[in-house]
Amino acid sequence: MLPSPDEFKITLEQLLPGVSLTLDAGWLVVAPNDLVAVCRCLKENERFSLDYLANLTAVDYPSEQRMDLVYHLYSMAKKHGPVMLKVRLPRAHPVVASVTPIWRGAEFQEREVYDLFGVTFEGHPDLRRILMWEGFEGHPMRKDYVVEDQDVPT
Amino acid sequence: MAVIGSGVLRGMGVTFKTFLETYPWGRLILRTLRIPVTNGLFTIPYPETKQQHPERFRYFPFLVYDGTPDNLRCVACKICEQECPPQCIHIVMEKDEQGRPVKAHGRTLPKQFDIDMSICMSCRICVDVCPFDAIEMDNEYELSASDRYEHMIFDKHKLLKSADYFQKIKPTEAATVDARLAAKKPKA
Amino acid sequence: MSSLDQLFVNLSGWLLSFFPAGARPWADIALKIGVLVAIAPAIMMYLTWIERKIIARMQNRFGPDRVGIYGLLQPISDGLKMLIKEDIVPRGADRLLHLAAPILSVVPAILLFAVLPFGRNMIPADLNVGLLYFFAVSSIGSYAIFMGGWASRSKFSILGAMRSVAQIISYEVPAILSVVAVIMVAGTLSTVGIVEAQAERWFFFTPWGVVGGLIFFLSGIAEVNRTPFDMPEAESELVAGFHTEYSGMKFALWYMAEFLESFAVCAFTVTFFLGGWHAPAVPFWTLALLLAVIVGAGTRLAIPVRGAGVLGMLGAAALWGAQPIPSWIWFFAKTYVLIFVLVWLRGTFPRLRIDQLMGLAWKFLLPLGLINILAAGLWAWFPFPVGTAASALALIVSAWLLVRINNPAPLQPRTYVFAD
Amino acid sequence: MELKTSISPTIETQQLEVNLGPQHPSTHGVFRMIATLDGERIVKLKPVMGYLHRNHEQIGERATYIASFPFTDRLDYFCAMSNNFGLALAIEKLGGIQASERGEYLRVIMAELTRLVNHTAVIGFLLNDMGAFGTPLLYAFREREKILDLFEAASGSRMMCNYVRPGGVREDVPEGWLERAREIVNAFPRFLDEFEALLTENEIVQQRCQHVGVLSKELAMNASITGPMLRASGVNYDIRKVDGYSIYPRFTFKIPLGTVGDVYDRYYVRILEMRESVNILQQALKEIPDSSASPAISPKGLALVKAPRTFRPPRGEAYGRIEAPKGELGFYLVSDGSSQPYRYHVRAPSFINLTVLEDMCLGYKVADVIIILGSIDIVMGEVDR
Repeated sequence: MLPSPDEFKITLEQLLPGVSLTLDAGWLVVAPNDLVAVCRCLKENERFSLDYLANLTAVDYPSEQRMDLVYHLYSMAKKHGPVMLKVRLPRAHPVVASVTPIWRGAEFQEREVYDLFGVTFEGHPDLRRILMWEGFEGHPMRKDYVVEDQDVPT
Repeated sequence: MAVIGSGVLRGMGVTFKTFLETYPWGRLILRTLRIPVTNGLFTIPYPETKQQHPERFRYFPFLVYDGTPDNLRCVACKICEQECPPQCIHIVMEKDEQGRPVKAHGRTLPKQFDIDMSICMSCRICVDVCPFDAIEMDNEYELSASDRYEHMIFDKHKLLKSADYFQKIKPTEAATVDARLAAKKPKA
Repeated sequence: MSSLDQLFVNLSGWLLSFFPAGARPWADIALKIGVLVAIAPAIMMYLTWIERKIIARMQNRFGPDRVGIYGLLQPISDGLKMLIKEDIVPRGADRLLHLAAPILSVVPAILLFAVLPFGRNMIPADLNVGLLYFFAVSSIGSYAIFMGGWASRSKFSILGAMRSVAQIISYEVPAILSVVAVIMVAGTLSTVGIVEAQAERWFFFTPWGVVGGLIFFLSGIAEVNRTPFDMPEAESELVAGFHTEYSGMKFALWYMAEFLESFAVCAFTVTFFLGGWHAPAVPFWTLALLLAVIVGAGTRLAIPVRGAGVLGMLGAAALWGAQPIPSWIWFFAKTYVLIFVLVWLRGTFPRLRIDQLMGLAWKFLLPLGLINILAAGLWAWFPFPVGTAASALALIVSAWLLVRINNPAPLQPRTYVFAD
Repeated sequence: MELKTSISPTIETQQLEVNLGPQHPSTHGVFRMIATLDGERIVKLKPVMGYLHRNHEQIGERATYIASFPFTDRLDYFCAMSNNFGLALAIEKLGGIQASERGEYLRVIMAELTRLVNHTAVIGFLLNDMGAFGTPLLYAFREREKILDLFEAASGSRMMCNYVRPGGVREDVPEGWLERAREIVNAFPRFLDEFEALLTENEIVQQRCQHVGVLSKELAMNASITGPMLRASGVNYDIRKVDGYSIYPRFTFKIPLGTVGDVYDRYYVRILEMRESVNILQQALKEIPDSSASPAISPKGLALVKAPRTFRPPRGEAYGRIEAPKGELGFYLVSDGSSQPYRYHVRAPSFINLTVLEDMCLGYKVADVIIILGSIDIVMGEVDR
């Protein structure tokens, strides 16, 4: 069955020297620059074999000037439950490595996060806006994105 | 492996059976050949015969009044305006010059109660949250209008309908609402 | 021959008698052209009505019944709508070709009716090369389609036009081969001659006739771009194929051409294989008696229904015994049965992909057509029992072999695992 | 974007770039594919989406938990009931609400009826894309209408049901509804047999669908494909069995898996899934507790329906997911203690299933692209959110 989060933390830190993981209420918080290493290990490691990235999205915290990337990982082979990864990024200039080379399913979800939140993913095969049209500026899902109401008489 | 053409022919058999089923003489032939007749004509000529909607069919809301139109149940508490997901209800409470709410039949009442029917998606949340059972869902769906702004914004007078109209279109629902009101009556 | 059978022949004779002797042949031609050009749109309009009603009934719905009783005036209102519709020509289109294409597609469709034997000596132009004329005229249609597709300068139209030319050309070959067998047996190219040759035995009731008839009918459907071969105007992929950029009366002309040609295909299949205007070998009144017996014996039916049924059938038998059904009614009856089959196919099947379509024509129908000629030869050469058996055997073996060789998308049944 | 011109010794041909959509008769909504064709063969295919983007997630953040229920009907407008079910499960996980027994049964019945509604519509549209002039679609819609009448009788609207709530269902079903439901469910297998007689053995359908748009098992798992598409490639992953949410573990049903993973398998796995859903429905309709035994909605849920503002879930996050007819439909809710979600994200199956559209279409013809897209079964409301 699914090992507990702190078991993950211990095994991951053994397998990948120099990786720092913290636990936050069942979430594994990973530093941005060793995200790819952790994800690759989670996928290839025989005991975890988390080969299915169910959900990838971002949460915007303007008050703490940070933006969280949320990863829900499952295993289709072993059919065990969610492992939740979190990556904290600075809100001003959020950049992180893309996990599309590891899970192809992340391709569209990362493009959506780029489009709506403005997080740039290095190494993404085709990072373009997916929902908005090309000439659109701004990122609609950020908390501080306010569109002035057209038909309010100014 | 079945003969190459058999799948195609069986497919044609299904359509021919459906073709026969729609005609009375066709059904006669099928019955004599002991082929089960499942469903014949399914569509109805709309303006002549109208489809029978079940009782809970909901389209746009309406305000309920008991007896005379000015004795409406709504007290302009604006809970529905707050809870309406697409925010399409606009209420202004009846006030006198000094700004004090005017009471009729012991209750405050709305001076203006507009629902923009082109935005309302008849989701019935206003009916769920209304503590006074003042608003109910109608099942009148032939409401086409030529102009979006004048005709589609229903004002108070257009929305008001009597309680026995509500009794007529939705008997079981009206029964539960009346029971609840009766239970509340002695207290008020 | 009874008067009813020669009704139209006597009628035209009486009409021509008003003209002076010198102008009579010209009047005859003018009368025939007038009749054809009047009948063709009527046939087309009521074909659309028939198709919409039958397909509607196959889909549990009524079909048009608003305009006129049972929707009989619907085709007229459609025609009126087409007249009123604005005729849009795309900006980049080549205006002249865009106008010429639909006309060029309707003209051969009407010309085909010239050699069609509607009834006993009721044929507009009795050419002794009627069959050659039929194939020559029907191949002009592919020019018109490509001209239409090319002239509207839209990517979808070009794709549709290219597909249609490839399809029509590759389906003319099996059509001609299947008719070669008919020519060999009937010994003449004239359509009247072919119908006379089927006096005592329709070609369809011979082994090579069945296969030839099916090949001709399938190739005819493909040439007319109707389901399951309607690739050129595949709505789901190419929006509307070669006539995407047409509207108004021009689109109606495309529509008329398609329906007239599909009527012509059914009519010529009846002429070549189903005995033209011949009544079935079994006299019809015996069939009526047979029906009377069946209805009488029908135990499940209510007594009055059975009684009425039997009486009706007996009356019909007596009538038809004395006055046999006229030949042109037989021709139209058989043609409309085939049209029902055409519409039935359209109501049931999805369309074939373009390469499977081509594969079917070149790799299956063409060799089968050649072998069919051999089978017809065997049938004609050897006396009755041996000839028929030999040709039937040859055809069945070759058909099975062809299916085995072509091996269409390996059709072994699929296994599905049921996991818990 | 230069178009390679393949110069064969004899003819010089140029590739053709065609826009399939957004106004196109068979793209299941406003969806555009920029296809580069070499003759009829697809060389490159870029999907373009976003024409129906309403920023559903921001609307969810500015509304109470209950007010976003009618908007979930509009996500995948073919399966309103199972969308509501997904959001209800996520809110129950977030707010710790326990649904009533009868409410659970009613929700499972509605979800499985939605699966029938969705799969019939999908197969009907797939055949329509293949060129069948509406007949299979109208047979499918005839059966679908009977089930939609059931939804209308229970929830008040055929497609925009807004019926499931955290804790159960908004109102109990009217009396006589369960008998009618049993009747329709028992008559459904006969319709399926007739539908299969028309389609499964049909040589034209087999020729058009077999070995077209093959999706390998590894690519499907790696590209987070879920739903019938994944199972048609042979991966045994059905969230009803894996998570065992709601009361699905009480029912015995099988998961059909394909072997080749082409359009034909996706079509046939959906038909087998419909038979399994009928199986579940028959069991659920038999075991449903009487309304006197357990209410249709738990008291906590009822309070939430009556006064949505009073529901303030504790700070925290929850990711609820269900097996929607199209795949895994997930709702990710972040609560900051107020009555409105801080972050409301929908994991839409159609959106992610489109990732492999290009991989499946390369090398096939234009006619195949349309039916491959049809077999993926996307609904633009869910793709663009």
